[in-house]
Amino acid sequence: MVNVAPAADERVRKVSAWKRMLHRPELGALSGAVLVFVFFFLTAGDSGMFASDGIMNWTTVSAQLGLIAISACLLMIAGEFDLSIGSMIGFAGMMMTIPAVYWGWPVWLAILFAFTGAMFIGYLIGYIVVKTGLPSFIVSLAFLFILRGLTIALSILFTNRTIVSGVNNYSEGDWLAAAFGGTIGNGFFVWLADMGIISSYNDGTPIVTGVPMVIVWCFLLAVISSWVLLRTKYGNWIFATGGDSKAARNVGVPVDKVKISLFMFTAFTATVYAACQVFEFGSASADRGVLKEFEAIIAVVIGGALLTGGYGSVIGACLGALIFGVVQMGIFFTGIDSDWFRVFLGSMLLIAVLFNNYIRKKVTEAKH
Amino acid sequence: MVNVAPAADERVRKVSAWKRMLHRPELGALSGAVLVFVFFFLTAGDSGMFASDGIMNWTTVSAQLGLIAISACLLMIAGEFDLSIGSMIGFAGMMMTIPAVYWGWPVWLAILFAFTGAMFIGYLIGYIVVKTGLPSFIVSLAFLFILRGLTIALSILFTNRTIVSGVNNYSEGDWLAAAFGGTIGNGFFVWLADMGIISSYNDGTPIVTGVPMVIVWCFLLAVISSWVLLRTKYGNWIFATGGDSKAARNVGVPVDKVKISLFMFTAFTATVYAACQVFEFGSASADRGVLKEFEAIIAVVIGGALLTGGYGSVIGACLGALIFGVVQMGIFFTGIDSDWFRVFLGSMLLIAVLFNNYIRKKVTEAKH
Amino acid sequence: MSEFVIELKNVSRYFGSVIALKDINMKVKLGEVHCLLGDNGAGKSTLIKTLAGVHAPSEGEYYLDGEPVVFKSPVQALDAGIATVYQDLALVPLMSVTRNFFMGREITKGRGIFQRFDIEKANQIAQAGMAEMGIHVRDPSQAIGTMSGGEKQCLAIARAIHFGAKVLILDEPTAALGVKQSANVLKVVAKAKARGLAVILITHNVHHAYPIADRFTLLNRGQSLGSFMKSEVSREDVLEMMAGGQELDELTAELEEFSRLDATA
Amino acid sequence: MSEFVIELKNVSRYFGSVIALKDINMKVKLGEVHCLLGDNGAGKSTLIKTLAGVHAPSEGEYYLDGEPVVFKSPVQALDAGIATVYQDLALVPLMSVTRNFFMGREITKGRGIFQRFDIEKANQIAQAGMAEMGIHVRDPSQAIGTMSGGEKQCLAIARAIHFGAKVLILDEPTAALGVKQSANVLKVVAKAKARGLAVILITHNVHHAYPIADRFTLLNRGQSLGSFMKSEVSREDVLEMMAGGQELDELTAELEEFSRLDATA
Amino acid sequence: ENERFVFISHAPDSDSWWNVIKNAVKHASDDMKVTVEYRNPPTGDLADMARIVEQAVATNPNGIILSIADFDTLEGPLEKARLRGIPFITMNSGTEMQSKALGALMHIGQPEFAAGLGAGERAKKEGVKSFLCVNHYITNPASVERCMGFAKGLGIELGSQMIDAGADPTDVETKVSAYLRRNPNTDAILALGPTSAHPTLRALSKNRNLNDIYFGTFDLSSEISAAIKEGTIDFAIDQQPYLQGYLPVSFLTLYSRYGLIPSNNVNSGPGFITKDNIELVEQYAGEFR
Ligand SMILES: Nc1ncnc2c1ncn2[C@@H]1O[C@H](COP(=O)(O)OP(=O)(O)OP(=O)(O)O)[C@@H](O)[C@H]1O
Ligand SMILES: Nc1ncnc2c1ncn2[C@@H]1O[C@H](COP(=O)(O)OP(=O)(O)OP(=O)(O)O)[C@@H](O)[C@H]1O
Ligand SMILES: [Mg+2]
Ligand SMILES: [Mg+2]
Repeated sequence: MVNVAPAADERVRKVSAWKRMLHRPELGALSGAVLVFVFFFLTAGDSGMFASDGIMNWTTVSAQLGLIAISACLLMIAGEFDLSIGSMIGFAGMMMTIPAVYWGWPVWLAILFAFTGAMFIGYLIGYIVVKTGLPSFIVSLAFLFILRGLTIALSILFTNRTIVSGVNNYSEGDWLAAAFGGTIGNGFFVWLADMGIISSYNDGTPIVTGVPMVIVWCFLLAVISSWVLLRTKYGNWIFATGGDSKAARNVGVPVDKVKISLFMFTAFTATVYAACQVFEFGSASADRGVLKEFEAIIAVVIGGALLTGGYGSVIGACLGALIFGVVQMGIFFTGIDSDWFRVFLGSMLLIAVLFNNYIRKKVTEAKH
Repeated sequence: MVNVAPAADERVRKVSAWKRMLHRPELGALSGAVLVFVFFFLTAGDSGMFASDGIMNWTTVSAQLGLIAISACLLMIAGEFDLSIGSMIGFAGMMMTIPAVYWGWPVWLAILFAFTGAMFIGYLIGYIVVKTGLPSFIVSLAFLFILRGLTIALSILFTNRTIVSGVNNYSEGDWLAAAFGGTIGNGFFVWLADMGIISSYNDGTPIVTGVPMVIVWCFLLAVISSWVLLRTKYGNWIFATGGDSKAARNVGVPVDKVKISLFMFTAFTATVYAACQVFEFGSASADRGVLKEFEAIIAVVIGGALLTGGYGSVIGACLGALIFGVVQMGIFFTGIDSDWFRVFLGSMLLIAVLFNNYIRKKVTEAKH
Repeated sequence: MSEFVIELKNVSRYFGSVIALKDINMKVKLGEVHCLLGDNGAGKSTLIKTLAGVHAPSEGEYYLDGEPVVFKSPVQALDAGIATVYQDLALVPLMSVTRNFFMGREITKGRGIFQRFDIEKANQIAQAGMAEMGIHVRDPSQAIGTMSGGEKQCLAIARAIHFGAKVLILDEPTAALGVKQSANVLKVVAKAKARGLAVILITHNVHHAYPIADRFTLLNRGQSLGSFMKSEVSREDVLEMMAGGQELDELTAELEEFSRLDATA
Repeated sequence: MSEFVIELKNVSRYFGSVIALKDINMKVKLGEVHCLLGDNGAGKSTLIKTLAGVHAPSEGEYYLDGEPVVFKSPVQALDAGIATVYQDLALVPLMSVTRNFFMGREITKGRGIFQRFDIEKANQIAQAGMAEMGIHVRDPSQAIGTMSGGEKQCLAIARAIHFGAKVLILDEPTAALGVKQSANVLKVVAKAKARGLAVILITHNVHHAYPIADRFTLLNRGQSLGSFMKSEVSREDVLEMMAGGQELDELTAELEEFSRLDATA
Repeated sequence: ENERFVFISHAPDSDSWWNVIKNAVKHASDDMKVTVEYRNPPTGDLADMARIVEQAVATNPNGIILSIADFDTLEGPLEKARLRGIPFITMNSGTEMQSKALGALMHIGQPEFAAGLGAGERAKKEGVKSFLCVNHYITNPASVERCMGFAKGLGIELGSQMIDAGADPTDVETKVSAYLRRNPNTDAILALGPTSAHPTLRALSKNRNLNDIYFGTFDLSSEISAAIKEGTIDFAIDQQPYLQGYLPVSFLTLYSRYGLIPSNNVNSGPGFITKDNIELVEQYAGEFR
């Protein structure tokens, strides 16, 4: 065996580690996030946006979006879309609420039922995509309609209404429901309030009582997914599948299995999203999750992933969700007339991606 | 110069002209359309769906969608998306209504103003996409928000309401407004009714009085666009741009100009859509066109175009619009419980594309 | 076990109206280098894609170790020990050198849910494999898309050699390679043959084909014109076969004309 | 007008941390075939992409007809009469043979708004151009993506030749070609030279390079080792240059070893 | 002086009907010299609305005004407002009981189911036996309640008499005429607002059965009032949105300045507008009504 090339090579210029770091996809999104934060610090710094409950507010929104952005990101890296995420949120919510409230199932069983059902549908979508070779855009779009329709039709069929409330009467004390609807770190926040670091209500309870589970879920899934993507065999398959599925198949990557499993993963995260919402608000409704699939895709794309597949980062997608969430909630903190909400949202998005892109180009020089 | 290869080549099998025809992208969509029609013939044949007014009913819906599907198709073949179509419809409607109703402009001038404004915005979107190299998905999405926001905010600013009606009081007798809001062939339909070919009301006026201009526009644009795409230099550039923009640029195709002009064309068709609706209904409203961009993309994809660009057909996109329109309206003729509308719509879409795909595979044999 | 590891009987392959292969018969032996010759578009790549499980034969049978097989996908062929370097290389441009090298065959460390892709070791193996071909990779995390044509080809070859078990198929492996790299590839082919592998080689360069091959099969416009042992044919015969078995004299005459043109210039 | 149609002065090109070219000087004359030699990854493709306007030089100057130029895009180079066959061919797989041939340079008939792409004539020209390279196209509306490697390459070459005006750049034009097709390409290059065009040719095959070239420039690891007239160097010198100017003896020795191995087999 | 209130609705921001409320809020805030920030979930997702309530609480305003789109969803966020001591008034949809349970100062609005029920009872008197409910916003629970109330008032099952019309006028028009083609014996139509009422009017006039069908709608617009005058629309259910915008702002101002608050809830609707009382309303439709 010949020796490995020497470390020093006259064909390599010195480039600072800092610049090298900025090549990573997620660090482009980071610059966008910094820009957004600076903006809101200046315009809404005194409005309570950066007080403890304000922070919890936009963090929750971002985490919720981040949850589905993570799976949408993996799927997009593998070269596919899932437009049924939003409808799946509504459907999964009904799948766990109706059995619990109307059929008298224990709540944990209803939750498991919803997860099983949702992942089966995810499997079905993936299977159709893989077997027929149809673009996932169109297949999952059909399911966007089907699932939203089923949510409306079945909830009317079983309950005669499109909103099912009162779940909290059943979920009290249920161990699995607490994993979605509860909060953690309550003691810590009490301590923070006692120390005067965060403010508290008149009765002494801290203004923020704990971290909602949705943030925990988002954080956990982000770490795990990022690790899987970058460090495991399966992650390599995801990149290969999206980069060139023909080439990947030719060298033995189980492209079909990768795709199907990722469709199941998006269904999984949609169900987590639904469960967190159901057990936080105590109700499921037919309009839950409308258009969330697009918000997820927006977050992923802001996060630097390519729509054509093969390139992207989970951390980037989470940063994209953060940008989107902060902009969305931040507007309300600035007190801008809500007629201008969308104009503002669109402009901020555009500025964030343009800035992100500008920074990236600056540090990497034009590749061509 | 060497002689051209002889016509007969032992390396070519005989394949029937019929099979060869079925290779064209639009003929896949055709089979889907046939399936849909057969289905509705069987389930709703006696419901008036195929009487003259029934036909006009779903044709209008399809033509309206076809209008924007045509431009979305060309743009998608060139490898880009425009998600701002729907918002542009709302915005263009306001751009022609507010000057005409509140500022006292002649209606034709207001219409020209709207076309100019919309196409300028299209130019802007294209320019940003081309200059920054950002995915058009994200840029046009920002404009989806911005334009919808502007529509709401500006209409409230100028008129204090989000729905502006009474346009018909001003547009009466305007030559340009008639090109969008009127109908043609009225004499012909009277004749048809006199001949007893179509039914008429008790007072003798035919049940369908004319072909709405939106159908005429759709037809005209379909013919012209198809001709441009298949028969001109510019059409070749569109295919090249979407097929491999790097290769196209390397051999001298003005990729940027092609893309920008197509963004302007989508803005143009969105404005035609808006004008037809404004002068038919006599009002503009801030929520016109919501989600139409996705319906357009659906139609294009059903029509056999590739989401990744470089392949597709205008006729296919129109057939896609037809399938979508017929399915959408057909359910109301079949009398299925409307709670199930979306389930039905999604399932029919899925079945149509699956069938279409199956037929295509059958006739072309697996390519690999 | 049969004498021949691979045997094709009357294999044809159609693409719609195109007849790419017609009634091909072919036998491949372990420890032999089998060279496929033929003009552009003769069907060589289609033939080896059929062997590699990318295309299924439209007609005819495919025997592996004397058993009839039908590969549903390239994985099955890979699992059966057939490694292929495709003419289009089957590389993913956006992925790094190392990730491409181990794509589909990742080495791991750790166990259970902590099992992970062993990047450091993979980097070493990939770099060493490339160095053996004569390419010194600057940085194993460089994206393949930014590498030169020859560098890409060397990566594809190094990968197939690393994972090749029984049969190694090389479709124009030296097309984009420099003199040094080509020599290295031929050296590696010789080594593989010595290790007892069957090698199927496609090349348009007689100087690469003749020294190393044991058996030649000639394709012309989708049909086989027969197989020949090296002992039966001379270098000039092979050259003639490569040119499609015709017009050769005319061509050499013309080539000489260049030299003359050249001399007078 | 200067004696040299193209002149590079101290041109460098960096990609992030990668130095692909460093201080290249080069002169190209009309009516001459200029051959670029060098190992894989030496920077040949990068150099010709710089000439063709795909990359702008990071440093240094580029003179065309004695005037300094900066091409912002390949169109400008094309318009200046520089036609290029890229190593990756710049073909669109989903488009037909004819559409690829005329991409960006469509011939039209009719006038005004009825001006349209003249498909019949274009088909004829494309088919004839391919036939000249030795490829007989079955059907000019076949998608390029389904054609063989050599067929694709011939199309790219035929296209450049058809539209080349002053300078013709060919990046490894014969890499995937059969013997016959290669000879045809060389013939066409000779014709272009006779017509007074400047031709820049990259190849790893000394048998293709030596008979036709007038001047050689040798690149090594991104740097130029100088230019030589044909009269100054022998075929063996060129072969040595191609192998990167080193290790050649060792390699020939090894190649001979194969033949021996071969004889004993 | 210059108190800051937050006004939160559940409507997606393309809903034109809420414009009247927005106008009322603007007028009230000018009159009272307070600032009112109007907010709504852009897509109409009620869970998003709950987030906005939380966010509003975080900015510590002097008071909050909101619609009870869904009791359960809003319970948690409003708990925080109560703990902070931020007073709030509920308006528009939701019931008085829910308002009380949430701890609101008072409720100003129209219970949706009851409004539908009243309309249904009215229609029953006219001998209506079957109807079509044109729902342009089917994913919103309140809209379904209106249709259900109507059916209940008629004493029949809703069944397949509600259509998912979508918001595009062409779609609404064609869907209505398709439905009527299929079910020619439909007695009545209930439109849920101007978005569905305008195209439905066109569909009817094209099909020449404007006067045969008993036509009721929610809410007012200039077209609707003109149609009432002509007699093509038989009634419109007016919940006087202007009141729902103006009153809570003025009440909250009075409450935060002087501690004054009415001791009863205000039912701003349902009021039925027919040919008889149209004159009054006509002039201000769309801006004040
Ligand atoms: N998927 C396909 N559809 C239609 N025709 C095809 C397809 N694949 C290959 N062909 C045709 O089959 C013939 C054989 O192609 P193949 O790639 O096997 O040639 P080859 O011998 O490898 O040529 P080269 O030496 O140029 O690589 C070619 O003429 C090609 O156009
Ligand atoms: N966009 C890029 N980014 C980073 N490195 C690049 C890029 N393009 C080329 N390189 C590097 O520059 C070097 C020169 O590449 P080039 O393609 O010019 O080589 P070449 O001489 O044409 O080789 P071959 O004979 O194999 O085609 C290679 O090592 C390659 O990895
Ligand atoms: Mg080949
Ligand atoms: Mg090269």
